[in-house]
Amino acid sequence: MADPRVARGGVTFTLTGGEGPGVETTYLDAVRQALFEEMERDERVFVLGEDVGAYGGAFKATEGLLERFGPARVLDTPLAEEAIVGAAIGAAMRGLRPVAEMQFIDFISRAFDLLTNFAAKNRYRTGIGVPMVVRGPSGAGVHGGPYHSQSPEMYFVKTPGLKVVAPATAADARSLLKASIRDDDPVIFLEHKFLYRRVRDRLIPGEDAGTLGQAAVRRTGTGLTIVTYGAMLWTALEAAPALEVDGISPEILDLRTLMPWDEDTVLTSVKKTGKCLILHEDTRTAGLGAEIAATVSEKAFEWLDGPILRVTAPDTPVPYSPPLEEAFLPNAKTLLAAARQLARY
Amino acid sequence: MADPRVARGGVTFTLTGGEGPGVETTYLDAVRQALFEEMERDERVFVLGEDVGAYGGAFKATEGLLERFGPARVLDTPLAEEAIVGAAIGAAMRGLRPVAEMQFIDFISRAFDLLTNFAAKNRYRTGIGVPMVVRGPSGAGVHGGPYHSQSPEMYFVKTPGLKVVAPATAADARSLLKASIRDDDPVIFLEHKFLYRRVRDRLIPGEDAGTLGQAAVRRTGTGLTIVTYGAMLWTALEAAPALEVDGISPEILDLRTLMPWDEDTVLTSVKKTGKCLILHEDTRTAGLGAEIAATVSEKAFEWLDGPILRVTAPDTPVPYSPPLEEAFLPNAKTLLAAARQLARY
Amino acid sequence: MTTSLPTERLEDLYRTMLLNRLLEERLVNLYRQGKVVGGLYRSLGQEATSVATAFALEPGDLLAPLIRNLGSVLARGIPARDVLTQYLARATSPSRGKDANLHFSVPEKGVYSPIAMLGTLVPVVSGMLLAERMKGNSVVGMTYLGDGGTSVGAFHEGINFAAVQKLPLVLVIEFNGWAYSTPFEKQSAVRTLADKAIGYGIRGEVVDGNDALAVYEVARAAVDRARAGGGPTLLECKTYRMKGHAEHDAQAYVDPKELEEWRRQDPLARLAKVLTESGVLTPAGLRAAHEEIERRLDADVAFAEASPFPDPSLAFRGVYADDGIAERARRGIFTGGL
Amino acid sequence: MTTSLPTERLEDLYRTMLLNRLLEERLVNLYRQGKVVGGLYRSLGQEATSVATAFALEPGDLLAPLIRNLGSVLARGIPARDVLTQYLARATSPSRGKDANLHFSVPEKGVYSPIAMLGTLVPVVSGMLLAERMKGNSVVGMTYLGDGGTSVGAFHEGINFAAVQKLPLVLVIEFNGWAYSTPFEKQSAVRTLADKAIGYGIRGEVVDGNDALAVYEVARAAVDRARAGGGPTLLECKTYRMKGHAEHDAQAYVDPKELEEWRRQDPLARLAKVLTESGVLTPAGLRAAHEEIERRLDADVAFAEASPFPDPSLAFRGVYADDGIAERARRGIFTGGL
Ligand SMILES: Cc1ncc(C[n+]2csc(CCOP(=O)(O)OP(=O)(O)O)c2C)c(N)n1
Ligand SMILES: Cc1ncc(C[n+]2csc(CCOP(=O)(O)OP(=O)(O)O)c2C)c(N)n1
Ligand SMILES: [Mg+2]
Ligand SMILES: [Mg+2]
Repeated sequence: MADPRVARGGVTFTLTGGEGPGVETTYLDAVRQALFEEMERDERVFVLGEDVGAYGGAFKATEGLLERFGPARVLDTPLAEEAIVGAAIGAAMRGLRPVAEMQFIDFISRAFDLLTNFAAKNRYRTGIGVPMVVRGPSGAGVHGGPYHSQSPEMYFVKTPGLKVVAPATAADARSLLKASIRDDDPVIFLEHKFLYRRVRDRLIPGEDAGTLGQAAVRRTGTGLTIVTYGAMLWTALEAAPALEVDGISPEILDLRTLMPWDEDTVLTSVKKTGKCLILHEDTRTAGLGAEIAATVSEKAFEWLDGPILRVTAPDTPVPYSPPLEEAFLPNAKTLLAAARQLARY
Repeated sequence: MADPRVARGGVTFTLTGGEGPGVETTYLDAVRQALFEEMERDERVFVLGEDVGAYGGAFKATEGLLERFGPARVLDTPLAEEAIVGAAIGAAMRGLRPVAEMQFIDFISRAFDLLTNFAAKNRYRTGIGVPMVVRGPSGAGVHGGPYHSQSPEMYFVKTPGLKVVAPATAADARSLLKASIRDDDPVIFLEHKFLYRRVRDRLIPGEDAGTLGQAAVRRTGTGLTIVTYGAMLWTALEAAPALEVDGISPEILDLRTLMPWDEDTVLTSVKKTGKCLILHEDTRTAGLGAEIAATVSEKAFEWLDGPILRVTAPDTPVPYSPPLEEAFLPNAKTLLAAARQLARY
Repeated sequence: MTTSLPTERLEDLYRTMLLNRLLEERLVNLYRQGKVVGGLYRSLGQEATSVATAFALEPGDLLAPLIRNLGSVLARGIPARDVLTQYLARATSPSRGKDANLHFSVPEKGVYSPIAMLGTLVPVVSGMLLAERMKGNSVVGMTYLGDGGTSVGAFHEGINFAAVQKLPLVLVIEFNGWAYSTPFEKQSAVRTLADKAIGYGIRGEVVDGNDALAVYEVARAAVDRARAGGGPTLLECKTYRMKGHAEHDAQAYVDPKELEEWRRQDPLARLAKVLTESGVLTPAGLRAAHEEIERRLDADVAFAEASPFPDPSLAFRGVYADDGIAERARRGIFTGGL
Repeated sequence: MTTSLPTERLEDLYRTMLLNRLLEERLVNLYRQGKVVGGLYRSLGQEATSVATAFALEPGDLLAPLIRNLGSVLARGIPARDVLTQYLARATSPSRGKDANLHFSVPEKGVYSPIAMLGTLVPVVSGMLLAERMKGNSVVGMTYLGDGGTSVGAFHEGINFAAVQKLPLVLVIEFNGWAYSTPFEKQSAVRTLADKAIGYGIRGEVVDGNDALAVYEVARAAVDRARAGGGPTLLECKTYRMKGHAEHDAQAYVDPKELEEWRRQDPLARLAKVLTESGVLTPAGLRAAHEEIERRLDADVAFAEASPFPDPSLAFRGVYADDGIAERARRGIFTGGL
């Protein structure tokens, strides 16, 4: 059975490599650091969820928080996502900054009504904001099967009033979780479980929050624009050298925030390269790629030298068995085939 | 306070007019007829939901069914959408053909988990299909406010395993509800409440089911393709004469089925007109317009003479007060402005 | 008459229930004139349940009503004109026309809007109380749920969470016999909804919901217990929905005899009787109260009818703290009705 | 020994519980060798609860397990190799590699897969029973829920629906003290989960979940009552989770003394004791059973390990009855890993 890491190309999952200042920190530790530092900074911040206390969370993202901040601010809840999210909404409406953990992001489906009908619409209807974060492990690649591998971003990107963040690097996991906690609106924060222990950055503890809504140009190029986010950033970076060899120099954009996504950076890049390819792990139909393609074809039509292509998962649930999951997940091969076709225009 | 009908142009909401064979039937009666005739035809078909029995449903779509088919096949349920949909799923898995009513489609949010995680994935995971229909009144235009006006289609179009149907005419309401009940997969059937009593067709009782997945060309033209569905079809038809005057002859496509949507008909039309405009009542970001625009820019790029434009509601909840709701809903004015801009290419 | 309420509070209780009823009559007139935008949800016959429970709260406590709890928000000091402007969808309403009827919040008064999805307030109000406890405040929260609403999963998850956390929550179950057209025997197999408290390890109470003084006493005990750290109470008020689910519903499914019996249990008449018999109020006092309220309502209705509808541009504002986000989705783009 | 089970069924009960345990030991070995794809969820110490409840069903009845109810599916005639191939994610498994562990359905045997979201089986199995009643079949349904799972709203909506409809449902509540790392006092404020039955107007029962014969008798009574039209039963089995939530969990949060006490309550040892004392089985017979099962498992494990992984193309099939739909989304398009 193939090691998913190999299956995903075994690239070096870091942008800051071995050198430079700061401490080498995994994506998972970056999440924990952000929670720790925000709870230190602001006593209104607290975490709640299943097994987040003594156990430190199913993935250990909240480990050590109970010891430092005590049971009132690190709340083990019953097995009830609607209670977790509902309590977070109410606490946020009364001035606190709750961070609710979904043990796996798949279970956010149980709180869909409260998120889309209560949290998302509250400011618009009543003027009362709901500054909360719902975070959890998202995405596939670890053979979790149909219920521990989902990418639910579009259910929330689709819902006015919510923000959606999906970091691809350890540095962003920390800085954008901080920014999400400080944001005045409800944020769905998608941590990619495949990256938890696979990606690292050298981070300086205590560094400040980032800014939501800004994409990062991970690689500058002139031949074609690849727009992606989450774990697929690493697939794009893995494919880049091969494209370079073909004389196609890709510009790789990491969206980081999915709602509101950084239209300006995407349009600027596409106007430069004239070609746009979107890569995401989410299934194809009505994925974020659709919104980006629609926006580009609406606002950058005159600059396009070729069709806008999407490289995505097929429209199926996430299968469990390794060969099936590998067939489900877009990879560098698929991306190269698409990029080469697009380059021919 | 403006009458929404006037606000929507007061067009003649019928395609078959006064003449011709058959009985003049409203969209609402067409729904009721489909239920009645399918229950007559197939004893496996039954309806369940809140107040569907003696009361005949909040909008009277199930009126008369109890008298004809009795309480076992016309089931009043507790106030619990997850119980309603869950029971429907289980009954479908054991060979029946349940039709579950959501009193307002907004409440389908309460059954989101069961629909997207149980019904949608069951065939893929276990080989057992879930032939059920979840139907209810969708859409705005009647001052229902944020919780009685929503267009939830994309939450289900986004979910592999579900089908989504949204008829715009009385004839389709009947023939496609029949087709949905006979379909072997779970179907979300969106009835537009603004059309319930406003649109009519001359229908011959007992006529057979239609076919899912096929768009209808409601108006042939050569100047530009307008892709729409649901109540917005009537807005498109309302705007057509004015466009004709401008010398822009629009081809108007009514998708009817949103998942799977009729890619072939859309691409054929766009390849003919060279211009594509999508009109929907749903909010803009990640609406179906995004998927259509993405597909067109992917597969018909060489045929496009201009950008793909979307005319949609803004990214907000549906406001309640008439002037706000009118500002929220796309109308013929907005459509004309967009079509005229596109025509300039 | 046994009550712990002092005389002036008793008068106030009666006036508030009367205001509930007279304001609703004004709304009915406006509805018949086609001036109410959307539906009108009556509370006729349920005034004691709404008003007397809310009366048990202290300043600074929280209350989240459902749309039938008109009396509860009046008891918390929400002016009649706010309700009128809401139903008329005017710019002067608390929601500025963005949402309907009792869907509005006034945090300064501790009043929070429900959403349509029944049951969802239970976990949300629990979260509010959790926050207040974390802030060190002794705040009690009260919210409502109908016999039908108790079937919703959000109620279950919320009340269980409140029970485990021993939160100071008073959940008033308004048993009025119907959920739209659905009779209780199709809603649940239990006799007494308060029995559900046993399954959550919390206190359950049942009271005659049309006896304002009795309702007040149990509600007061529940509020005091909650504040003292005794945890949540399921407080079931047995009452009856005297009108259809909404004004459009002729309630053909209701046995007229049953309505007639309950008419004799009218909570306002019952309270007037005990208060006059016990000398708290005189017949003249009742009339005076009635006239004064009607006079005020004349002004409130006039104000509401004279109020403008909101400016269309409001439709595009307030989705996010940063209005730029929703605006950006519109910039140069064809959305809405222009 | 008091039991209504005839001798050969008693032997069968013991063999099935033993198979549950020995099969699980094989799975542990495979897991340690890295051959199990994903997690392994143990049922050690809970075999009596799973097996003895499922034993109360008749042919044609329905059973929907959770992932810890290995013994329940074995009792319903699912072969060990189906479980092995599932955990090894092979093409020969009932789900053909599409889903994990006990997430598979075998309708011919009336066995239906859970989904991960706990509580959701309650309304779904209720719907199955509603369908069978409409078809005129006398079918009983049994499903399971942990102490943690009872906090989920779907349980509430489903059991209330079953109660109102008087459906023949036996809902086994497996009280094993923990929900992952969460102790029961953080899960609920009640002592006995069966008390929740009161709030739904149905029958509640509590039994020592490690006493196979006792579990069988209450389960049997609940199944008979259900079949006779007596409606649903909440059957709480008091047992204990002897291992971590899954094999990766060292259960550091569990008091070793508590584990030690429960080890003395091992359901398999207890059953072996009564059966030998009462002469139903001899020590030699126990050994023989053990050896025979191990021999069979050798073959089953070999079969599973020799089984191929599914063909990648299967990933794209079976979303809809018409495979064309999902295929169309791929035609000429770059999806998946090619
Ligand atoms: C979750 C949910 N489903 C459906 C509805 C539609 N609905 C509005 S009120 C109502 C009946 C409510 O009955 P009950 O809870 O007894 O309150 P009452 O109207 O009697 O005060 C229904 C079904 C809703 N508001 N919420
Ligand atoms: C709705 C939902 N939320 C979260 C989870 C993640 N999860 C899986 S098992 C588990 C603990 C279950 O505890 P319990 O119900 O007592 O069953 P046990 O594991 O003890 O058999 C959790 C939290 C889930 N499966 N479903
Ligand atoms: Mg009621
Ligand atoms: Mg447990």
